[in-house]
Amino acid sequence: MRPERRSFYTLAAIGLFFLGICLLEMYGSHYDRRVANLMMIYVILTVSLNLSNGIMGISSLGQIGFMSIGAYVAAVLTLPAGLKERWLTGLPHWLSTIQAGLLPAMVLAGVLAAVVAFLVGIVILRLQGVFAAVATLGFLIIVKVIAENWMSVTRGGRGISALPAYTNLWWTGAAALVTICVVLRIVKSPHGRSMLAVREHDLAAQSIGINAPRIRLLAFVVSAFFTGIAGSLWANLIGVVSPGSFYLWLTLLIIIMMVVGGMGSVTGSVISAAGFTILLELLRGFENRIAVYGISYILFAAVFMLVIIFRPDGVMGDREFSWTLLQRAAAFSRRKSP
Amino acid sequence: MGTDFLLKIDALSVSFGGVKALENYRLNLEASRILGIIGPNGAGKTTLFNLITGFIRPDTGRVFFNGRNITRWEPYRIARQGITRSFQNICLFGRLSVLDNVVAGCQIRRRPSFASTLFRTRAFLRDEKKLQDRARHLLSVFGLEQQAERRAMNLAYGDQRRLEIARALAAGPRLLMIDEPAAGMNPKETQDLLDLILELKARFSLTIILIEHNMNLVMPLCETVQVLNYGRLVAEGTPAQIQRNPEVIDAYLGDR
Amino acid sequence: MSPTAYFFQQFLNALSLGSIYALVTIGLAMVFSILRLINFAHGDLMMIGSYAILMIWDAGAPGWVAILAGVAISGVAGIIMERVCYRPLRGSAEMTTLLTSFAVVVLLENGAILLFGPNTRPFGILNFSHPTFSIYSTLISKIDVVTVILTLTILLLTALFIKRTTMGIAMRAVADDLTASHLVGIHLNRVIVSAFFIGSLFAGLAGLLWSARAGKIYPLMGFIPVVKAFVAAVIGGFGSIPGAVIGGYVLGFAEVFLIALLPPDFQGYRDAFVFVLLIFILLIRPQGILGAKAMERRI
Amino acid sequence: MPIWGTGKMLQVTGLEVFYGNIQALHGVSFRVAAGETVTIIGSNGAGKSTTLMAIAGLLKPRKGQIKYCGRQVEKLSAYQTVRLGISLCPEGRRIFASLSVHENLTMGAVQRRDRKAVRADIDWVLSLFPDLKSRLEQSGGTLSGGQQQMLAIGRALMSRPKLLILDEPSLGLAPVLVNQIFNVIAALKNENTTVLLVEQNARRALEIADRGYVIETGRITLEGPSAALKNNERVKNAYLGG
Repeated sequence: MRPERRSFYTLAAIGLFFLGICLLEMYGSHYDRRVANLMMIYVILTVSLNLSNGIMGISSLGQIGFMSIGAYVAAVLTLPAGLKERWLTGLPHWLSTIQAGLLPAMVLAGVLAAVVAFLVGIVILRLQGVFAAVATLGFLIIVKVIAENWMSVTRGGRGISALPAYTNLWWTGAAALVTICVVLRIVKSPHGRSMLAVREHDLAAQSIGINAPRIRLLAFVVSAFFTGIAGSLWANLIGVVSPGSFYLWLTLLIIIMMVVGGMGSVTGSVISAAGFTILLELLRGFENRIAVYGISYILFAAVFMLVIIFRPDGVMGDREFSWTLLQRAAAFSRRKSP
Repeated sequence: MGTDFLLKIDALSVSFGGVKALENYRLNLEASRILGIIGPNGAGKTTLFNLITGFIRPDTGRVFFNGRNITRWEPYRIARQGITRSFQNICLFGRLSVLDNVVAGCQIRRRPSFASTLFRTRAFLRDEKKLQDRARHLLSVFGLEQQAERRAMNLAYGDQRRLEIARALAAGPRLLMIDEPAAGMNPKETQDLLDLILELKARFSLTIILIEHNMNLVMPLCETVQVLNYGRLVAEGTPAQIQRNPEVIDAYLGDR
Repeated sequence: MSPTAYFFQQFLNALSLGSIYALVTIGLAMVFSILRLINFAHGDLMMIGSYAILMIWDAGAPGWVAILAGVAISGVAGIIMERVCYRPLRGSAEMTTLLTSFAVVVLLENGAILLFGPNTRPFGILNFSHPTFSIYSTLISKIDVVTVILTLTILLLTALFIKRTTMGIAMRAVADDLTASHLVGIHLNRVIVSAFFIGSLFAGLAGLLWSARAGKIYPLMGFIPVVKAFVAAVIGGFGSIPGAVIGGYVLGFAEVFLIALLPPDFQGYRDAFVFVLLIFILLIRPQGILGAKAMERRI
Repeated sequence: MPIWGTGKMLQVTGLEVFYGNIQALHGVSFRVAAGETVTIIGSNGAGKSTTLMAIAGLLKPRKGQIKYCGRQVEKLSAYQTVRLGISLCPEGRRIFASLSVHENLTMGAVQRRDRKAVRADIDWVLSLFPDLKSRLEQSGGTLSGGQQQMLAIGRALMSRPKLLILDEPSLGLAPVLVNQIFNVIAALKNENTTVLLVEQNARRALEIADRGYVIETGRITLEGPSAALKNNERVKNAYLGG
């Protein structure tokens, strides 16, 4: 397929995507829009987790900690000033008298998450494999403990509620698109190549001049940036942030989405996150009907274990979706069924 | 002090858990030479490679490359100075394509800024094209151009060995260190490898250090041969001298 | 209360908490040293044991029967866990099995929520926690004494098992060198099942003591103890069983005295300090405690 | 004198072993008769250790047969081949570093239930390697290289193997110790133990063995009585070049 053709298809797909957003925003029910927003947020989370864990091969269990940071930053920034003065007594005066919009909240959420990732990464990324996994899990627990106890800024276990519902599909859709685009561009660049090389064999990578610790830190920080943004979008979608929201279940959910989509495949993550969001909603509806809750968790964990045993590379492995691939698949199926 | 040596090593020693893996090793290597290092298994040859390339830190001793003291540098910095290597147990980037293995080596010189990666500037695209072209050219030198799109782990054994050398060479070294390239190769493949190394040396004006057991490779290639045994340098000389040296024969075939 | 009495009380408290950590950590370390598997679901065996004890007791069985049966159920649950969840993954990457164990946690904890409901239940068996007695004006709770004596007895037995029995030596051999263990004819599956069984029994027992101490149980009770047991294991040198015991006690003391020393406003942050400690220790030995060895083998 | 009726204790036919996509053995065939000492020599990466690991049950061959005492063993696991009487003393010793010398030897007899006989065999091994006697409680990792090698051989003997396989027993040892190791092999040979020996030290190996095979790039390229191989120019070339 010619390159011009490919970019035409890509542009057309993006156009369709925004058309869909437009239609949903105009005609979709509240519930439809909420599910679509969650889907976009899960896509951001999964794709950025894939950058650090799949593409870079960092064994992080703590990414949701960055989401938590992003969500709290957004909550503190966007909470109406009156409520801030009542609830969040520990804030400096200038902060408690303003109410920020979504864009500055998003940017600051991402930046702060990235800064924390930078500091944490300098320390934790020196660890390998399971040790890194448990250290990052420790980070997640630390974030939760702080959120639970720093009453004057996070309001502790009660959480911060009454956040303005700024988030809409234009924001989440655009953020998801930017995340996908940035991660894909990183993958197909010398930076991404270095990441993959370090993942495959870090000593061999160093032997050809790749600064392994630095490239790992870069992947970790970029991943945290987008995860933080997802947190801010989440806060202003749900309207409440509380410490328990960003913990083990969400961590596992995103890991499941990434592994099933294929570690290392950005498009796999997108497809998987979208599919699982819908599955999650269907199951939730089912649970509501029979009034037995928790089945979806159990089912997801079981699915994950089956995938890891029988198809450990996930659906896409580490390949990427491309129009050429689609064309070939179409040709193949046409040949099969004349 | 004659400082014309490309690589100069003084009194290098390291021990692991009380066992002296390398003891008081010294070397003066001029540019454009091929040095062979032989010795039985466990003699300390690979340890020496790991010391020079920074993967192991020495207990004592100093390594000078191109007049600069590179002792205790990080491996990636030593590589950027111009020393690259292959590994005894093949260490390719298994799931990457053959081409990407080599491109990863090529990109040592020009590393784009993160911003240009994100915004795909014209310079970025031009450099990326250059990298790919250079890598494909190298693959053709190694006869691997047909395999460019395959995953490295799916290559045949001999091709994997050559790809490792290609990757090391892609990083544009002045000193190339090859660890047992002929292990597990048959005589025909070994002969081809010999021709390849000679061609590389001439084409890229390399200095080469070679660890090898197969004398059919060492003898015709190397101008100087060092023999290690129990972590110590036991002999040094031309291949002909080494071949006649009774101590060397004993080290290899066992003492009488 | 006199400062000496207060100190003594805290000392016993720390000893008791450390004992529980040691019991949990041994199981974690045994399995890790053999399989390189960090089994997060190990903590859920505590939960399973505690619920089993409570159910059997509620059904009218005498306390000691409930305890024995509950601990045994926890041991069997460990064997089932190995067979169903981990054996199919034998030989996969460390990260794969770790993620799987994470999924097992979610599976078991939500299964428990489904079965027993999400709420806390009182755990009043034997009424361990309340009765206290006083020596030289020091208040001593019975559960602490029972915990310490029971644990020390078990540790002694474990030491004998590890040191003297063929199975014990075989466990250490497998931890040392898997290939060589195959070559001398050690039946690996038997060793693994034994390690899981013993570790799970200990977890069940730790669950009993933990619940009796807290006076309540809930489905998610196992997670924080197991992550802390990991910290204890790291302190002691991962995979080493004496190290696990030492690490457990160090952590117990660190925690109790942290609470005693921290101003009241900061006591909620106790767990955060524990994990900062973990990261700090891992940092001093950058590749983890096992690092140096692994490095040599790789090139 | 052959103990087993056929005189063939081990018969390997057309063995092919792969590591992932890489083929390490291309149809290796050889045999060892009961009571014989046979050596396989060859350079690094030729496939010696791979062959031995396949026999011991550590690797599953993709093709080919391994017949031991009349039964097919290529699909068995290591603990099963040990039960049948095959004992491999691996390259690089691989003793249990944190276990004591005594415990290492105990592990060599892990499948045996005859405790008394095991105790007697520990004494027998210690009589073969007197150096270890005073170090019974010392942990394996603190031994010198030579002592570790002796312990590894001793541990392999503790299962009372019918077929003892030694992979590079002289690797990295000083000449004095190499002598000691080969003396023990000679002693075992006199006791009619069947030994399959893989060595880099070709001269010594051919001195002690009855027959030998030369392996190159995963194929047996030469075979014959040791005396004949010893004077063969090709063997010399394989090591020192023309």
